[in-house]
Amino acid sequence: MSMEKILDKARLNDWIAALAKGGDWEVHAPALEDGVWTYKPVGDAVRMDHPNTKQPPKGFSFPQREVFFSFEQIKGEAPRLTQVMPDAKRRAVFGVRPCDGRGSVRMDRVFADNVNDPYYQARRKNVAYVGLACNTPPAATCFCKSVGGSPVSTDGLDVLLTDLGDRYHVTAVTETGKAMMAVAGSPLADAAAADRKRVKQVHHEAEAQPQRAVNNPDAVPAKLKASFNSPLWEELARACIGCGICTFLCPTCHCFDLNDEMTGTVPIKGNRVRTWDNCQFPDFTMHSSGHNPRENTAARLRQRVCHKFQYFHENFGMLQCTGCGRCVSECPVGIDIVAVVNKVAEHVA
Amino acid sequence: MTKKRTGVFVCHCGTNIAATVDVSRLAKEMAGEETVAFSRDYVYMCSDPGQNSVIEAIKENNLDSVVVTCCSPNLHEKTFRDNAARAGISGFTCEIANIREQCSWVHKNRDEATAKAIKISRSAVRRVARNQSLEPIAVPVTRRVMVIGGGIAGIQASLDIANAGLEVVLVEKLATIGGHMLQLSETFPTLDCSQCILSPKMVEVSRHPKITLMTYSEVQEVSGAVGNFRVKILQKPTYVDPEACKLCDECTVVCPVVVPNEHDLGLTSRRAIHIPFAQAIPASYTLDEDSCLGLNPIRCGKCKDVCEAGAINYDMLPKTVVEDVGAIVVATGFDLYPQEKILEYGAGNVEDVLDGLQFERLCSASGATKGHVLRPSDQKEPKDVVFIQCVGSRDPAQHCAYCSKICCMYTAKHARLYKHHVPDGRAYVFYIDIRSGGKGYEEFVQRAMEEDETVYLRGRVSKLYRKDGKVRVLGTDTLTGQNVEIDADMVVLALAMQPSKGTEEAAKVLKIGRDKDGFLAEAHPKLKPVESVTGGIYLAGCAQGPKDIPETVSQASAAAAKVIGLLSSDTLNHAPTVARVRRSHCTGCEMCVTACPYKAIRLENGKAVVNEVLCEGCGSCTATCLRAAIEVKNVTQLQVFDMIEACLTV
Amino acid sequence: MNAAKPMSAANPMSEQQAYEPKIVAFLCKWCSSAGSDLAGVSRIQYPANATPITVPCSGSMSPMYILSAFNKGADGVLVSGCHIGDCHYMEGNFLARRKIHLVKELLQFIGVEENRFRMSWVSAAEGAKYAQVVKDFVEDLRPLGPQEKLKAQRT
Amino acid sequence: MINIQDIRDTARDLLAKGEVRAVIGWRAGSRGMAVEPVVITAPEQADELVWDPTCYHNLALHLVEDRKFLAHARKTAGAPIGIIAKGCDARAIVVLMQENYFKREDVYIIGVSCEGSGVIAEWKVARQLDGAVPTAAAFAGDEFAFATAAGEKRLPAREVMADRCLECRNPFPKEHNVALGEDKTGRALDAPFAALARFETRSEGERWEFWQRQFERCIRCFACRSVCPMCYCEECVVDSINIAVAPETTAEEKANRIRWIERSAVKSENITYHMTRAIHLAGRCVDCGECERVCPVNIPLRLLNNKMEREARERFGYEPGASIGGPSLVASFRDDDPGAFIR
Repeated sequence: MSMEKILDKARLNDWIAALAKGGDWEVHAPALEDGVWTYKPVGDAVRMDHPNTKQPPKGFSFPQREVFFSFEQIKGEAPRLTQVMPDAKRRAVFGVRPCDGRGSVRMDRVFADNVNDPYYQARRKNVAYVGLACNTPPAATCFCKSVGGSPVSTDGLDVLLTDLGDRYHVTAVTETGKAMMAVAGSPLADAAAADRKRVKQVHHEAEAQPQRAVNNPDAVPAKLKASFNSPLWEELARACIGCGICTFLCPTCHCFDLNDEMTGTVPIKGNRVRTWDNCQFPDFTMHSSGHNPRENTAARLRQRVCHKFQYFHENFGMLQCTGCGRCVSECPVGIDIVAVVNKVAEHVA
Repeated sequence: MTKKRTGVFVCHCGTNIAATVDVSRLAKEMAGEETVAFSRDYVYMCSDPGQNSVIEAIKENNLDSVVVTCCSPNLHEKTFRDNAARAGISGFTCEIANIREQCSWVHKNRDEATAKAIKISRSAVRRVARNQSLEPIAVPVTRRVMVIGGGIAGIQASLDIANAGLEVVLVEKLATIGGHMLQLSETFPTLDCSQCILSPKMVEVSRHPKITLMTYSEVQEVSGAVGNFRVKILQKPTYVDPEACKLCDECTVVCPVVVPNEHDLGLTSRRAIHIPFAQAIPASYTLDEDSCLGLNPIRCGKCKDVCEAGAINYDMLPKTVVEDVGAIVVATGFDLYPQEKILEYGAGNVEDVLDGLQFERLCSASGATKGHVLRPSDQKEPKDVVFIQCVGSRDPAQHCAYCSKICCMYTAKHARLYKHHVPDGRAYVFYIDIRSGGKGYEEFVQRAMEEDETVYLRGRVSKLYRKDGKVRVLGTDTLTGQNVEIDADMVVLALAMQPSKGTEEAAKVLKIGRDKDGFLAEAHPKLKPVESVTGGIYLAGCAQGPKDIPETVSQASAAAAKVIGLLSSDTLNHAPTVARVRRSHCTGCEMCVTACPYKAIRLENGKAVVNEVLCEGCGSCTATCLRAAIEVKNVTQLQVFDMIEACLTV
Repeated sequence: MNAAKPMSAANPMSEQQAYEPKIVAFLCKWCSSAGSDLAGVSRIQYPANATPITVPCSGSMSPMYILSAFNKGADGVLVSGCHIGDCHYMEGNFLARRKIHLVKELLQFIGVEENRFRMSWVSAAEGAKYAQVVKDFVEDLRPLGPQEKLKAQRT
Repeated sequence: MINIQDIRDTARDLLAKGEVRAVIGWRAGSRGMAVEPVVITAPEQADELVWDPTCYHNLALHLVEDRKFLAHARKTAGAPIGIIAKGCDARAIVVLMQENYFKREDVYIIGVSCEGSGVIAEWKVARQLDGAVPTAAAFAGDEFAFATAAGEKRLPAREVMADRCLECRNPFPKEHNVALGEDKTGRALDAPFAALARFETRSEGERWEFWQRQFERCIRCFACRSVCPMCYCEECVVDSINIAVAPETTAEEKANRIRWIERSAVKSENITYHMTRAIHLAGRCVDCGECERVCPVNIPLRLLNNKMEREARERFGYEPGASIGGPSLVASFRDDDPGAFIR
């Protein structure tokens, strides 16, 4: 069976139905609700005309809230713990943009490379990403190319779709992807030579679209390292209001907090819960003494930028940022990570 | 923070609680709480052995806090807090869970009541787990007292307090003290002359070295709290210097303005410059600026011209006086229910229909008719007089629901006085019931019927109107079932008593509660009958409810005793459950300062600071603060949060 | 759409009968708590659904208490204080009236049933009224079924 | 029409004379047409300042940030700080002063009138421009002018103006030291509270269905409170740990922060958070609409705040941001406040 197929747009729903039925996949795709593009379980018709979803698909493997275990404490006895594992449902996520596919690669590094996070892994192994290449002009905030990505990258995806007008070109990237395509049956037709040629051209054109850029990205980690004490951070963060948009919408931010949520019962019962945390919140690094090592927005902005462009690189040999541009477009005060990185790098040089 | 070691003591209250609540289960459930180190139930926790067992348990189990699940904290909170203190722990780490009034007495289903009792008790356990050990705050007190109202209640209270050695400021709204009692002719059940027994007391007030008398004055503003009130008083100008006035009465002779005399309830008239009555205290004239032609020599000035002593001063100004006192007695008295509201009896428009006080003035030797009972319309001696009881009283549909308590007696008195003045006259009394509880009262009424041959008719008067120079009274005698029709020369209505206007004003200024009828509310109907709900403010006389003179005097003395007790030491214990500022969170927005009813919070260096003496712990600040920067000790938001959880625990 | 109806329709009869509304009743210490004491002294029977929490004054009611009670699963929340003019602390209930009006409006605005929240003035002399307030509240809450809108999901 | 040079001259002058130590304003941003807030401290920086229909930000927030910055650095302010303020910004400044957050003399308000116009809603512009990417926006009377790759495009102000500006009652900064532009108070393109009134025609069930969808979406990034000048608390009551610590803060206090809500971004906690915020803003929110603008998941937060504002106005005769000396809404009362809802 060929790795490349053609899918009539009108038959996309048939494939999805086949996945649900034949492959026991719960299929999610972008839906526009109250003006927000969100991944939703597929209802009637799937539309994939989204620029990108407001939130990356990160939550499929790393939900904002995850119960680790429940506990019960009877007075005078040892607490009883019961681990709570994620359900084993397989989820296929359609319409993932290449930047977010690359985000997933980075999340895997954190939670599945050296560290074995059973919750992340249990979810991750059951998620498949059906990507959608970006072959329309990029948004003003996109900069995937300069951070090593591409509007047609297959990193982290299981399948890549490319919009060819009335059809999708469908490529399997992984074995899972192949299996997903295999259950499709008739909706997926073999790609003809012309289609292959066309898709190459489309990809080539997409990659040629101009984007904003992080200048000389290879040099950035070292420059940031040298910038740690730069007064520039204060200036750059002057407008920062300390909200959590940039990191909560980031496809690669992975910091979390652990809390016990009580259920208000007798005997005492509750759940140990992991929730996303946010390095831009003042309480993120708060010590119980009242001392806060990252006591201002400058320190916190620096942390975010350096984590993306320096620390992650030092730890995993790649930039963490995938250039999706969410933190730029959604920042209430226009703090622009591209401008910040470039300015700092320029300053150090 | 170390975990509390709480003892829970579940009271059976005999069967009052135990019959409905499974007390042993309750004790067992409480033992399961994290902070509970000891839990037991007992038949009567408040008994001596019960209390001792609590002390023992505290000592043996090293407890630092106590929850007693029993009756209302209004009853035994003090008992158990004192008891905790006896065991060596702070009384403020003892809380009451009310599982009797709020549970066992109002529910029958044992399972439901037990479940609710568990929630109430758990709530108290969780609260006490975060209670602080507090000690009462000692507050220095001002050992002076203000009495508001110069009627018999105020006079009696002032004398009793002053005789105990405390300074008293007696504030009276009118130009003289004496109140309504001074308007009365004779008093039941002894028929002794009212003025004769009252005026010596008035004189005593005026001469007492410990009493400062402020007449023609009104309380305008009260701040502070028990032990330390600050009262602003407005002294209205009388335009006459009492020191200079020789009481020669020349001024009234020349005064061209004639107005009805309030003291005689309009039965006589007075001049704009006047002395209310001969025995007025202080003995001085008052120029009533409302009726005077203008306090202006150009417009009139006759009184000033004629006054040889030069006592009259048109330039006298109102004066605001500030007095610091430790306690206040409110004795602002009653008014009669307005006759205008009694539509069925002509709304005050039928001639020769009088109210009880007017009749007193008719009988009084100092009154309009010099003690002769003459009817106002033609100054003839009335031969048929109808007295109607319960006018405006006991009539929830149209007027007052309550019984005015004294009308049965004074109507009997009126009938007798009338008969003594006009032996050949006929007195009729319409009544619903005769309420003559009191020493010698029943005998007094019997004498009215038997010796003075008053005709008592059980029934209401449906209507009265003027007919052929008389007042036709239509009524029913319910005992015979017959309609009664009397052509009376005069009718006297025993109007209901209502709180005086001054009482209403005093309640507003002092910010003390009133009951549904507008009388001042006592702190407890049985156990704190002379205390208002505000500490340091006491009630005496008819401002609190209708009562007769002996009862008024008793209550005034009782209020005086309370005041004397309160001010018997130099300091007062103030509850330490006051607001506390979390300075790290305070931004100085001043909302708590605005919200505080006691002005107990101020800003200092941009942060709120609580005056613990003024703070009453109401928590208005807590609810207003947006950042939980101010909380009342031992009722913190965290404690309420825990209590909410306890109430909803499953 | 009326949220109350599907709820009662969805629940089988047996569950409906088993449902007992859980009420948190915030009572001011001086009037309403004393009023509830009087109900007890007078042995006036009323449903056991409302668990009282005595607070110093209705004026001390932080809106957070109300929201928190719903968050913790209360089916209904009652706030009761002294009648206007009778506040032991003089002005507390005036402050409460304004603040709680806003909370009540907001609850209704987001679609919480009006009958989930109630405020009353109950004086120390109104034992019978307190009992009636609780009785009425329980009756009004019954058809609404369990409060799920604001209740925390902790699983 | 305000000439940008007037704003720049005013700021330059104030800085040059040392009458202010800094001026808070807007400058061109690096991403698309939107400007960004800036704090300039030198006269020569005045030329960076801009004034256009993307000046959405309520700059009063940056006054708050400035005070916090100074407090943190234990510095005293010295000269006042200058701020360019629209009508809504000025109202916010008034509330902050009402709450003693600043003294009047510490702030130099350079009022700018919106002159019957207002700021744009980016999403409305995007819808109208149909794919064209605007790189700059300018006021043009009843229109806005957008620079795009395909040349200037004009759109009627009515079509792309932010809702908050359409409903604005006070587009002129009444509280100011100097004011630029014409006072066109009274002009409201939409009736005040128009959107609220429309929403309130929905049934209880519909309202709940709507709000639960909104609140379910909330990710608790707290941008709404971060962007709000009124949310100046050192620490929000819904944050369950003790951030603000003073020397006298005891271990017990640190341990005893209440967890009114959990950190989990789930419906119940999100609702409690947003209701808490709405209640805490009652009588304080000046309807600058920033919370709604910045919400990444489009929760219509103005509706909640408008509801409280209208209640305050209609029931209590209270208008936020009207006077520096007046009492706060919830710390005060009137004898005749409505009480019919109480049994």
